[in-house]
Amino acid sequence: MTPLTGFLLVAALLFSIGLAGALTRRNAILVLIGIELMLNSANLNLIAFWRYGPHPERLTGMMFAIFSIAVAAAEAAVGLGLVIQIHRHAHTTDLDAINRMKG
Amino acid sequence: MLETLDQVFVLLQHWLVGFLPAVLQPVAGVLLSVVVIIVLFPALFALTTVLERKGLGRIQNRIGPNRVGPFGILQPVADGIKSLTKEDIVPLSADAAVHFLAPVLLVVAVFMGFAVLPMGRNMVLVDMDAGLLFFFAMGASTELSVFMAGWSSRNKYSLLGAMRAVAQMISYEVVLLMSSVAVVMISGSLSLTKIVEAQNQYTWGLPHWYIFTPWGLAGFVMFAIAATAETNRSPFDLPEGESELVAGYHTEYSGFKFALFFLGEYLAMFSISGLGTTLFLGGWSAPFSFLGWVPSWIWFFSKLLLSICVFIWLRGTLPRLRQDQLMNFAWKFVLPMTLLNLMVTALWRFLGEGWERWVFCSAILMLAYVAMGRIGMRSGHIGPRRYRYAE
Amino acid sequence: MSLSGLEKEKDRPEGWNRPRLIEPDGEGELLEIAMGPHHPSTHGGFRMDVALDGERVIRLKPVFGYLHRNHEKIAEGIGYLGSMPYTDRLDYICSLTNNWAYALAVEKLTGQEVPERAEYLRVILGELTRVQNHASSIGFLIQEMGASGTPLMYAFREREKILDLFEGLTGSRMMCNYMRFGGCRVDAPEAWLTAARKVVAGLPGFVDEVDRLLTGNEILMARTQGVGVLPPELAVNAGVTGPMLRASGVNYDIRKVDHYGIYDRFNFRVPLGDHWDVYDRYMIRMLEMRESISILEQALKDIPAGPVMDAKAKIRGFRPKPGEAYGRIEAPKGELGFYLISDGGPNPYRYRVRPPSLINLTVLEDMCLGSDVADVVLIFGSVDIVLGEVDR
Amino acid sequence: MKTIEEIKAAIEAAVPGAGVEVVPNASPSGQHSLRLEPSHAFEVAKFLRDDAELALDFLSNATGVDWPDKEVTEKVKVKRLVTKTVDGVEQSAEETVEESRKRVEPGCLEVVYHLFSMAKKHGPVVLRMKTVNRTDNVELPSLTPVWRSAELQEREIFDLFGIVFTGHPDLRRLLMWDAFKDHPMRRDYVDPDDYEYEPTAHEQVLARAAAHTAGEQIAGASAGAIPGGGQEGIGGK
Amino acid sequence: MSFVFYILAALTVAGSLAAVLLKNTVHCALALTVAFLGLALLFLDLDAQFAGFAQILVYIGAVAILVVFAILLTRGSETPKDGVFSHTWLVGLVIAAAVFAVLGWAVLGSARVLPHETAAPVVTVRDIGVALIGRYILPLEIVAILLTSAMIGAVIVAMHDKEGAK
Amino acid sequence: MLGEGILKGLAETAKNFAGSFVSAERMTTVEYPEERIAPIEAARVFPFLVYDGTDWESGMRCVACQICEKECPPKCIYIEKSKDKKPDAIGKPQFYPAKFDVDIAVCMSCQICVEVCPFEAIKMDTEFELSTDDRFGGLLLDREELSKSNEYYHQIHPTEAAVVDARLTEGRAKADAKTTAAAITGAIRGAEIPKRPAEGGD
Repeated sequence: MTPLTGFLLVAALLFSIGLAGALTRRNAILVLIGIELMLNSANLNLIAFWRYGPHPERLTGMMFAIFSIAVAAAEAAVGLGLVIQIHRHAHTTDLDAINRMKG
Repeated sequence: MLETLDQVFVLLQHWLVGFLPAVLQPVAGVLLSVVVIIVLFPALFALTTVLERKGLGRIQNRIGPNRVGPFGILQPVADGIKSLTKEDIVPLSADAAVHFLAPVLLVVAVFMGFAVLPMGRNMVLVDMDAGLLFFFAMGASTELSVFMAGWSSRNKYSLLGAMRAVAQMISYEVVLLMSSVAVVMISGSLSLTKIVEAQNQYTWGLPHWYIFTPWGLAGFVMFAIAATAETNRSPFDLPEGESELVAGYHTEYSGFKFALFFLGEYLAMFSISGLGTTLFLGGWSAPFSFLGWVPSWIWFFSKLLLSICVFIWLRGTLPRLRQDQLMNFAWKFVLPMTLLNLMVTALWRFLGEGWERWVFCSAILMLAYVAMGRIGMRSGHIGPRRYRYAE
Repeated sequence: MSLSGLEKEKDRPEGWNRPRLIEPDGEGELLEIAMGPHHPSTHGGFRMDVALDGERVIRLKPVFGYLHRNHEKIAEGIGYLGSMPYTDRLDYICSLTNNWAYALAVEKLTGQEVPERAEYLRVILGELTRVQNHASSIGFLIQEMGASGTPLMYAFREREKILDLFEGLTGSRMMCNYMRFGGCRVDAPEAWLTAARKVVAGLPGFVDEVDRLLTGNEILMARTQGVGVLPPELAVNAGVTGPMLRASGVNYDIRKVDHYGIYDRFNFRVPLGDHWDVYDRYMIRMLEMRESISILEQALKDIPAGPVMDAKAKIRGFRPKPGEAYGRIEAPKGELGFYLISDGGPNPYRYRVRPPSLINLTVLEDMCLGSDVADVVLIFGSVDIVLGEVDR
Repeated sequence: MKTIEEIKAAIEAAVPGAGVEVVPNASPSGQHSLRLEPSHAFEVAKFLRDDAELALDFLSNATGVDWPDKEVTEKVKVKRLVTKTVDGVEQSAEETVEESRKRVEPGCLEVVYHLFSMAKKHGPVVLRMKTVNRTDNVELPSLTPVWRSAELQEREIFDLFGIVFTGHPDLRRLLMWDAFKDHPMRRDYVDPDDYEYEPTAHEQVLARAAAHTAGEQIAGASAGAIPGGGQEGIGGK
Repeated sequence: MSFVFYILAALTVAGSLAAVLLKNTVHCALALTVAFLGLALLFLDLDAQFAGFAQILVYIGAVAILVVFAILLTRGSETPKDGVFSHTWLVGLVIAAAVFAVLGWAVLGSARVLPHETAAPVVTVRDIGVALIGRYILPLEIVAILLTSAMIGAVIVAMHDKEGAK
Repeated sequence: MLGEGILKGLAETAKNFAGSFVSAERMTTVEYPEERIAPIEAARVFPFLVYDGTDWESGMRCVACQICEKECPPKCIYIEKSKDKKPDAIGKPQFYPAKFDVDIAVCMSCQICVEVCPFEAIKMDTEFELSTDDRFGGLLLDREELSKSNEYYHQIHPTEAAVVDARLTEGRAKADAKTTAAAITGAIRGAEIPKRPAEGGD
């Protein structure tokens, strides 16, 4: 097993955990947490591939990860803003309860 | 000889590590330095508490602590014994694990910041390429422990205090980063040792410290404001806000855990003062070229102490702001000013050597400051007033 | 009383000057906190039940009585003289003005005259009391703003000198028990007057110092300007008195209105505020200190020789004619009145203190609604109360 | 400033049937007062506040006075007594005799308001109102809607004297705690037995201490018998 | 494949598991920060210093704080009475397990062809900066625009509509 | 300009900081156990009983008239009058307090007992270091503990004591004159308590 396999396996595990969290939790914020975990597992993959790739000096994977971190932060901010707005509207963050299109 | 004195700690470390097998030497060297930092800064903390109390006392025309030891110098020892022997109270409804972890994490995170501070020539624990980034990353993690403390106490005052603290720290972290970026733009490095090296030059015996440039001075002022807010010191101590929030997020802490918070706050103050010194005040470099013979670490620590004294002075003078004013100040005054400062820094860089850049940059900053101050005062409807008398 | 009692608010009769209701903006529950009685800035045992929406105050109910000892009942059981030391303990910052108000009320009830020198001494002591009260009240106010005690310490430094004067004359620093019906207990020796002149000469310097330290301070201005606005109509209707009333722009100073004592001999002005907020209250106190100093200078210059006690006055065991009297003075905190009913006995039949601190708190909720929690302590501090007087 | 008689006339002109009565004050202070009829007090108060000439916009002081029932001995001219009195003698109808009788004069609770004018800078005008008795009919109209200043003071009177102010917006106890039962400023109030030992040499204190410790030893059995024990738990808050 | 890697991997996975499984929402958020920290350390283990510190700064310093703030603002820290998991939790779990199975099979199946350890690249911050301004200028600009619009969007979304309320 | 007031304030505190080292005027602190302020003549703490001569019991001026007990606002004085009479300092038989207790835990130092005393027997002490660890009774002073000599009184309140002494001698002279006069006219009422004017106050 190459070291890369280890990183990839961890990333796959993280992704699945995140996915499971996003799919099973009721609280909208925890669903967001699951999504963040999935994004992070992708970052780990990117960095790992950059590190063990043929041209680490070209920085592609790392750059991708850095951009991804920045975008993920934005995503989190907007997502949480939405959750708060939903809460303000529906007085709950329970996704099972928020199942109508109309407020 | 003077060279040896300058490097005395480095040599001492090498000498001590030299007894170990070569494999262990790097690890042992780092460990040794860590131990020194862990001992040194709490000692400085003890000194600072007594300095602060005496200084505040003198500012307020009091004597200050003078009962324990000569001139009250052993007061922190007494305080330490007191806080160690005090009962450690955990509220019944508190989240015990988080309640315990919060002060520990705070102290750990704050200690990490010292790793990249150059405290003298060749005296840096880890000379990291991304040192500044590391420092800010560590600084960012203190917010979480503050939040943990406030949330786990299950006390409304604690929670309010923690919310305030986190909001304040995040807002001013932006300012802190932005004002440091100006230095990075000029020095071209995130490594703190390189930044100091860049300032360790002299023209006519005067140093090239960044504070002696218009953008540097402005940046330093912003940095100082942000640092005061970041460390929750007066006049930005409203997370603690003892007059309204009892003691903010450490309301429910007692005994040793409270002492840890206290330590953490002071350590944060030291580390941020150290960073300010490094970025704007030339780190360990001497203020005049003819004083270059004085060991570098003496300069670093005297500058550190000096900035601590300024912190104390501010605390002795100013009342605190209100939460919304604090946020408005951060986002509507300081942040725009730092952004402007970034542009001025760029201008400084492109104008090249010569008197024009001094005039232009100072004028822009000055004008902006005055104008924004005016606007701020007017939009807040504040200003001096005249009073009438009934006849 | 919890905040649940506030639900009655809707049933309040129309037309009275009630606090304007602030509606929470609907999201989340209200955060209800009890500020006090063990809170750093409630000056002893005082509680405010505050309902917050975020950090905005939606409701605020003051809760009194933690220091209640039924002073009025005690006074009905002892002679007229016996209540004098108890008045010291009402507003324990300014015991001398309390003495004065009580002595004035009894003098009205019995029709006693006060010798001129005693009147001068009363004015001197009363104005010294006013200066030290305003100084420490400003100190506490800024302390509540988080200034680590520096202005408070400066105020106390100066207060110390004034208290030394009090001790030198009356024998006690705070519980002076100095004034008597028909004069003052002891005469002031010349040495004391000299010492008082020296202290008074140093006071303008102190006021200037506080002025330089605080008045122009941007943080202070930002914290206090526009905070805790008390419109004059409400202030008058709610019976607010003292510097707070004048900060609301109402020209009403009992020293000028009633001409009690010998105040019409002195030349002084009444400063008035135009913005009605905490900053005005701070500034009015500052300016009143300057006026008091000017009164002090005049009084210490003009003080005549003579007795300090009405020769006909009896110290103990006197029985005023049946009747009643209400006497009031401009105490540093506002109108301090004593209402006495005599049934011809040696004890007052009814003894009532009109406490300015309590009545000034009537409008606390009105001033606080809609502002921040941080402002609550500030507004509370700007009212300048002493719990000994509020709860009596 | 009008004299008290002029004010009375002004009130009667403005509020017909106000039933204002001047209560003279013999003391040198010369602060005579006006007794209001509770049923018209509110209108009178409004008039006093809003009248352009009086402009009594400032209610400085409001307080209660307790006048307990008292036994008075008075000389009465008796004509044809219908029933027997305790010490009376039955007489034939036409005769008029003067005799000394003891009579219980019913007490009342009284409120006193001191009004001043901030606009005109005059005062005081003293108003008073009486309740019918001290026990069950203790209601008086609240003047808080006219002068906010009375808000806390009327609460205090309610607390300490037990006068119920109708129309008061927030009539709660002010100084005593909510669970407290009695009204301490009434003249027949008896201190509760919440004595704590103090090394005071006074006889009455020592006697109280002895009584208290004795009561404690009987453990609550006599708690109700101690005078003034009608108060519930000190810590009832 | 060092000892350090196993520790960090365990830390990360444990943190993320806790973040998904714990009942108390605030504990979930705190566990999430542990996962983020583990990831950052993994980045450092992969010689990506800059990315690692950026991870700490952004995720622990900002995202985690945002999450806890959101939890507090929505009063989400109390455990709901009717369970923390959704009605369809079983379906979700099955899907996640299936995804992991596929990914794991793919990774392990291609383990042979994956590259082995190479010498650690020397990447200075300066290199990253130069790359950002040079080769990656377009993505940088796009990300900048994205961030700006996201910020404005977040502010607008979270802003009180004061006019509507009154 | 923004920040002007803050700078002014900083200058002010700096001035005070420096000034605290040079000007004694600014430092009002007295470091109590080591340093003490000069005794203040007008100071009043708790009452004491004055006796003339050297023996407290025989020289006690108090004649147990119980006026102070009655007038004391917090009721902290407790007096039991003696059954018999003893000669006082000038040899006149007088009642004396069989018991005279002051509970200084209750006393509020108001000086009213001093003002109402017609015999100049009770005066205010300036001694304030009276703390004790005996909560029950340690602050209850009896006759003996309360007695201080007239010399002590002169020591702590010299001016006041001189006035009091003058008044006393005058009073005694008058009383003596009266008694001699009474003796001459043959009336036998010398044993009566000499009544001095009840104003008492100084």
